[in-house]
Amino acid sequence: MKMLGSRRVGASQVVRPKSTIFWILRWAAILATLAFFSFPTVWLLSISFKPPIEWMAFPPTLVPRNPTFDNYVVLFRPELPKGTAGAMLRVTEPVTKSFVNSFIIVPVATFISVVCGFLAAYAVTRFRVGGAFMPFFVLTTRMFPPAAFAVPLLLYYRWLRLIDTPIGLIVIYAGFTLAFSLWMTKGFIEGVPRHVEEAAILDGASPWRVLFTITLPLVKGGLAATTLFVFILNWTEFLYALIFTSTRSITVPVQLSHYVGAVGRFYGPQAALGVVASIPVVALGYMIQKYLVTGFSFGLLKR
Amino acid sequence: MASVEVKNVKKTFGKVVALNRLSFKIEDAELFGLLAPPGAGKTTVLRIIAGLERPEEGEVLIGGHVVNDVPPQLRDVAMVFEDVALYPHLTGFENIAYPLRLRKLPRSEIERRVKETAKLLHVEHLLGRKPNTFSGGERRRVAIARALVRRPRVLLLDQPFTDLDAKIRQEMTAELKKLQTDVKQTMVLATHDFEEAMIADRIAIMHNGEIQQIAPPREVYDRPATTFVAEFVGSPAMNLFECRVETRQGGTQFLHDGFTFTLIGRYLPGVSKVVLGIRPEKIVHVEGGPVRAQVEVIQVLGEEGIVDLKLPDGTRFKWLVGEQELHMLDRGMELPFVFPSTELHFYDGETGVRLCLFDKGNEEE
Amino acid sequence: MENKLGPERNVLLSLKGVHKEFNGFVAVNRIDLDVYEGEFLCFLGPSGCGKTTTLRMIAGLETPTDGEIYLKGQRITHMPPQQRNIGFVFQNYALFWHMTVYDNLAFGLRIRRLSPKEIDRRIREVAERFELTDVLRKKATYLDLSSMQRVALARAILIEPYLLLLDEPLNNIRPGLRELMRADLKRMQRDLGCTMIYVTHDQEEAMTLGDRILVMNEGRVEQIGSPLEIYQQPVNLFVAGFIGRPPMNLIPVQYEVTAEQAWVVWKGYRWSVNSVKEQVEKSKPERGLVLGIRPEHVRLSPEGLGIPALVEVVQPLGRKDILVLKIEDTLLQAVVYGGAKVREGAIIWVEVPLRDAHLFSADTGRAVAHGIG
Amino acid sequence: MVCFHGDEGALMIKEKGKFKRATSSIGSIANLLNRESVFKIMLVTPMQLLLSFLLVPPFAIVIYLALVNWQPIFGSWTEAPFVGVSNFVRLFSDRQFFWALARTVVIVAISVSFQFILGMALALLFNREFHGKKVCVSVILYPMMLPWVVVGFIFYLLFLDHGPVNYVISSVFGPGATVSWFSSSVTALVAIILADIWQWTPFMFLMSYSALGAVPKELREAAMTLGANLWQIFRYVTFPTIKPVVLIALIIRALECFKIFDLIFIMTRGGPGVSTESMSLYIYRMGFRYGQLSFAAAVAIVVLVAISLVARIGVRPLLKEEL
Amino acid sequence: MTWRKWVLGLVLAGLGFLALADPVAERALAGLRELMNAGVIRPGQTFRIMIHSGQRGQLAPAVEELSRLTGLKIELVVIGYEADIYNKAMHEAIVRSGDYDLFLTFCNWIGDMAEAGLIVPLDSWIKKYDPEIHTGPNAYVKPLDLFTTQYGGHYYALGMDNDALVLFYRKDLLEDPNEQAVFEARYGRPLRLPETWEEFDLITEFFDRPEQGLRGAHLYLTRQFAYTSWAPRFIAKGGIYFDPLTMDPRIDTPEGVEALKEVLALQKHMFPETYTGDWSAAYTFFPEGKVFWTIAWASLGHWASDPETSKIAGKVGFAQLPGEYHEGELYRATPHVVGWSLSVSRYGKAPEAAYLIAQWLNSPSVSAQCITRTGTLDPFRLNHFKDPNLLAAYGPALGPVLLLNAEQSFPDISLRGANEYLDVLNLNLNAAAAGLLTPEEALSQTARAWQEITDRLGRGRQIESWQQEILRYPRHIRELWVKLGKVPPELAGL
Repeated sequence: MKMLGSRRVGASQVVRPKSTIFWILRWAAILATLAFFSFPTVWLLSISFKPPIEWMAFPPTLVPRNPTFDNYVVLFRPELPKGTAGAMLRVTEPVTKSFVNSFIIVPVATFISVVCGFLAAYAVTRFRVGGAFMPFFVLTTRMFPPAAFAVPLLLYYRWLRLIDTPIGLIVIYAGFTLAFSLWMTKGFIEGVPRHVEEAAILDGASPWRVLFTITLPLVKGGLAATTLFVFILNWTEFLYALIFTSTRSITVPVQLSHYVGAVGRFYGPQAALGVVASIPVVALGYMIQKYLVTGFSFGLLKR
Repeated sequence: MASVEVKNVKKTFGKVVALNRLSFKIEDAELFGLLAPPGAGKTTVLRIIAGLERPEEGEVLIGGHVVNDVPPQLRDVAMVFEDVALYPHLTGFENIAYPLRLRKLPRSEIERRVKETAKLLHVEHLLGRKPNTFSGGERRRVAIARALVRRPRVLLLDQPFTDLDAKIRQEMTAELKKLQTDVKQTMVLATHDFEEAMIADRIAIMHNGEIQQIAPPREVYDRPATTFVAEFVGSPAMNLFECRVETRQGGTQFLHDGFTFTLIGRYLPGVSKVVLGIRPEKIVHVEGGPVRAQVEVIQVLGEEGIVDLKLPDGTRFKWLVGEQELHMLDRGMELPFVFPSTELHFYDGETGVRLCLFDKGNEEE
Repeated sequence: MENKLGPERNVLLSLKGVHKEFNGFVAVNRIDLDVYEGEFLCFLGPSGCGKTTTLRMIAGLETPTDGEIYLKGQRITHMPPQQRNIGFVFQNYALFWHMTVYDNLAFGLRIRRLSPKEIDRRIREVAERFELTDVLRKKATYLDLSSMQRVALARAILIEPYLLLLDEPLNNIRPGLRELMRADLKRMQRDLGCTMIYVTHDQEEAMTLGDRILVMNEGRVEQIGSPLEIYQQPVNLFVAGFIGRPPMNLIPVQYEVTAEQAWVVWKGYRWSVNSVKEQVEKSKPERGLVLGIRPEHVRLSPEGLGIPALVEVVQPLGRKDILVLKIEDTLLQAVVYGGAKVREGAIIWVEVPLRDAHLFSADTGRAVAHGIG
Repeated sequence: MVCFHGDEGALMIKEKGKFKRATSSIGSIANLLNRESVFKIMLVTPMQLLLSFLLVPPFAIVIYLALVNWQPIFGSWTEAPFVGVSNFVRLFSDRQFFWALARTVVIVAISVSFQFILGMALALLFNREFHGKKVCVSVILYPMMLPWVVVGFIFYLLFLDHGPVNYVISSVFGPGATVSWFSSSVTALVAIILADIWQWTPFMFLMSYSALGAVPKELREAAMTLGANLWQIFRYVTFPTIKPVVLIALIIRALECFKIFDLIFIMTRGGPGVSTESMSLYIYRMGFRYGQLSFAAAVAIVVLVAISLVARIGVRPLLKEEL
Repeated sequence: MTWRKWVLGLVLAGLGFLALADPVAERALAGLRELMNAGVIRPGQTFRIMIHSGQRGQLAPAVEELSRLTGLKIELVVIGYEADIYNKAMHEAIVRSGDYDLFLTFCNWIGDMAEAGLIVPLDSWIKKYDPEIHTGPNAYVKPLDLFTTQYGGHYYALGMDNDALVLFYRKDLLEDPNEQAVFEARYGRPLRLPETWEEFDLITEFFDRPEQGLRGAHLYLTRQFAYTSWAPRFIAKGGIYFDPLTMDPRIDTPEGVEALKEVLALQKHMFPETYTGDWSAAYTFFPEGKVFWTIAWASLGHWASDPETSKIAGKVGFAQLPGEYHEGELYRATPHVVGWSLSVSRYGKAPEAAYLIAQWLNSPSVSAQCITRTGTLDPFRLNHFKDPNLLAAYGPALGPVLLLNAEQSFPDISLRGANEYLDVLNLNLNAAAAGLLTPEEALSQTARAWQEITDRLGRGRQIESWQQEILRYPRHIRELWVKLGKVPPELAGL
């Protein structure tokens, strides 16, 4: 029998040193990647610890020469620091209110979004309610550019007197993150064997009971991932907050934009606020990291 | 405990007819086997009995009452699913206790019953653990315990031992049989493995949504009602040969491309084509036998061997031989065989239905 | 192409002290093995015994920690799989499910830059043999399991490998079909005359398919031999217990010597083992022996003769029944043929023909004697 | 032996007595709440309420607005004059609209394709085990979680004329080589796109990475034994296998990127001129800066319809295949 | 009984002192008290003022004091970007939430806000509470009252700011004899404060020394304020935004193009931040000594003179903007840009009370105190220029220059749609600065857009408004227009 591969077997032994070069290249690539993804944030952190004189210093330094916490202090007590920075920073306002707002609006909206999304996803997955149309339709809501949708919403909200109220933002946030809630939980619910639920039905459990004592505990992890992911989306949302808040319910990103646009170049406090505003989400992000993979694949990876 | 009756049940999925006017009755405390190849609708039957699917036509009766409109929660039917379906987030104990908790039994009572059932199925050591630490066999046991703990009127077992390895499967099957004798529970065992089904009191064999035969296991094996059953039950499967039949003076002649032989004094009236069946273990190698075949492949199974034989026309069939004869065989040998007339099965060439031989042919007059 | 078993044939592949560790766990423990050209060799063992790892090392998908692998006399231990020209059929077939059957089959040939015409010719030829002509245009995802298996096989064969490795390819297939496919495979191997190594944990499969069987356990080779050898002369308790369905009954027994007579004793029953006394003595029998008897060798005897046993379960299998017998507190399985009329709960009498029995050392597990008296 | 409510009466709902007591918790199932049809409806009701509350009236309003001519400075919007399709006519003759559209498409195209290539490359780089991989993946993933506003601000800082990027350039290529990033359309867009790439490559990475992880090892090994080299394996086996997931990721990213607002708003506000203005910023400027809400409504309708069409043509068949 | 009398006496004495010092503030407080007595407002009621973040430092103490004095709760709502104030205010016009009582906005937006029904005319209240607003020693600097308070013949706002631009320069460099000698040698003319833009450009070029870290100038070409560098040259050359009869844009005329080319020619002597950054760039570079001169709001003088915020404190000079010679006569045109003014929301809880709060903040004494603090509000009343604290903060030299500049300042476009007109102009000029458009294109595109806006808003009404607005331009500009035939004499109000 003629062997097609004979010329290949005759080939020389594998050259081992090649792998060392690969190893070096690979680690170079990995380190470059890490540098690329971490440098911008490191820079932000660096600025947030610099005194005003160093904000714009050229050549710039990565490590602050005279590190200071003033930038963080003024976020919450603008009247505190004295001197040059103090004088410039008097024009800012404490960020406490926006944090309080965000910590009310975002969790509530997230909760509503995930509950509605989860229940609907359950109906879609288990009973095919709405067929293929409904989940798709819900996904399209995610595609509306906020700027476009804000136009009519503004008039509608004015009629409902919902502008600049936490409830108004909660409804918007809950509504526009529904798509993710639905699609992510859908992926997780699909991972629950139908038979486990049917076993419970045959054991005599009512549909609600099945949902709450069997399905819910089983998708707990996924639900946590969804919740926290939606939390991130809501926490970082900017445009709706910019348009639909003014005095009472501004959120952290809007506050941030006030700082960014404020008089003078307050890079230090602006950076500090950026850092503070990112901490909750990044922390939560790490908590859900292992679920993100399954959550983002919308159940497509299970085949 | 209760009897179950399925009357004229029809179920279609899209255009596929899964169940075509199915009827059978399961007696109280019977172990009923439902044997069919995968995809033949066994699971659908169980799900219809459980109430998880609605039949399009026909009725399901449990304990003599029509339950078509009773939701599954109220039917008091338990089912062990093919994939076991234990509650992954609950411990062994909580899994078994779940149906009891739903019924709001007192704590002490629940504990007593769970322990009792666990003992019956030898799973006491699993009560404190989560299902993901169980082995395949252990999962089945716990699942059965969960189904049994509330003594349902009917216990449905959907291919309960499929993915277990052969050794454990055989063990579990034997145990299930013993359990059934002990607890006298109405059980339906659906499986595609005839060896598993053989422990049942009666077996129903399904094919294409229809029932082919309902009979005790031995009868199913000895007198398969159709060619399908004949081929499906037994390992290695029964050899089937399509033959033309000619009724001759004094007997019936069977004409196959690979052989021809005559049965003296037996008649098959009214058919011209039959399917002739013989189990591989019943074939006898005799010098001067009418069927000559060539040895193709020899597969040794310890004490016995399966020999693939080839007829002159290329038709292949199997022969099960003992150890002694096995040694004498070699590839390429041509051997004569006899199909003993008492071991032959006859089926209508068109419909595949079992035929009876008559000692006297009708044409004789 | 007719192949004969025998040592005169060429060694195609040999493993010399091949050893594999994963983070300190020894998966394969210094295996030596020669595989002959045209042979059908089965690796048999429980899951996790290292058989698949061995196979993967032969294919080049894993690198041995130690030892060398030679193919046609050439050292290939570190050669990448692409250059080995060894076919591999995976347990789940690993078909490229986004491709048609045709593209799957053509994959290896296209890599080898054969002309499309030549590729087409070869595929048609193989498709014919494997009865795949009708499904060539189908996407691999939509095939049934048996076709998938054939595609996987055909794909591996098309590159005309020196050696074909199969990793439990029949695992997912239902019982009835499995037997058919098994026979097909065997016939095909005979026809093509190619060398195959077949990994399985199903002893029946190994028995029916292999020219030789290599029984592995915990990374070690327990026994290599022809199916009958392995069935009739298991070298130790592991092999004895692993081969045969239902498994061999293994009964711990005492060894006694009285007045030149050697006995094994169990629950007041005693059997003479004079004929194998020499071997038995060598194995330090004072630590105990294990009597092995296959269920199919357990005989029913007329009432009053032999050992009385309670029938716990009768498990009919058609042409034979498996009986689970209880003798005092010991369970014993027996196979009876031809529909014996045994009822559950009855007392029957059985005898254990020593001619078919095996003796093992309880201490080392090694076989002491096969067939006594 | 365990036994309860095992009598024949247990099946009959109508029958009183024992059965009712034994299954009192289940007995209430007979009432509405637990009937399957009711259950189904109740599951979707919260979502439907929320969505119809949020979507239906605004849709009515946006259509009305687009058909009238109204700006806040004209007084009450309910009395605005009906102008038919003239808002749409004006839209289709507005070059800035088309520029904004084209610009957005360009941003999406460049940004998403870079994200795809980089994400895929990274996924391949990380598709094998090595020490410290978990930490590396964490580092790669975090930009995705930052608020857009923060990302915009960070990149604004980086690309300032006296910022670190220019510093690096000047120290490598000399002071003359520095670029005033926000001074021209192209360089400003580069900065914006870089920011977007920085923030969202992790997403593509995450999707590709998880998809790659789900490709059965055997597929690649099978290709190996058939003689395929690394590139051939990727090209013919790995990539086609993960294609559906990657496509979904691409579509999601494209649709999200099309909405790009925050980054530009923070970094350039659309400037210089309108040269970095995206669709969202254009709508924002027209609707909210200039108060031309009618015109903005017309733009909104066109954009919504266009996106739905794109989604319908591009996304739905894909989803359907996967569903 | 007796201590009550004592307390009453003290309060009255305090009020009397205030009244003596500032009748405007006193009347405002009295008015608020009256409203409270009448039950229109109650103690503890919240009043919100929308302000820009740059003003918080200036207004917060005053607001606190007023809260203390009245028992009302007065809050400042800070908006980050000044352009967003327009959006937010117009939102309120749509939304009518009643959340705001006062808006501190660009004065050229009051037209839009009034037309949108957002703010109420103040005429009657001014008559009632502050009849001498435009007279006496505390009056507004002329003609700021016209720019910052009125629209369509009604009072709609109270001015809070004087935003006539000022030329800030490095006195130490300009007056350095060495430099003067070198300059004279090179250009054949003396180095002195420029009279014309041509001179300005030469000096800019002269002092542009990038290698020493000093750039020639910092002129705004930003997205928001690009027109502030172009308009003074354009107007001084005799340009006019619109034709007074047809409302056709007249910016793409030779004057306009020429003015823009001049500005753009200076770009090579400036940091790119002039058009990539925002207005605060000047507030960074100039006090750091990185640019030779800049044209900005008076508050920059304040920043640059404060040793705490500036490296060049004491070295800052203040000057008028240059002009152009027409037939031997120098015409200077100083843009009045922004001009924060307080207007009263129609939807607030108590507009009259809100007006009174505004009046209190706007009153001579309180506003002087506010402006003394660092921020973006600048002296706009005559008394401010006599306030010792304020003068100390700004430096003695700034006051007279500011007054001088204000006199010849011209307003931003303040028509209905002013925001849109100006934004379009800005973004095109900004684009031209970035080199995306040629000067001609930038101006002609603006002109086209302006035509469209005018048509949309109603040409007839716009013409009427524009003719009104022409009258607000300083007399010498109007004379120039008439002289050049841009405006018919009968419309020039001469």
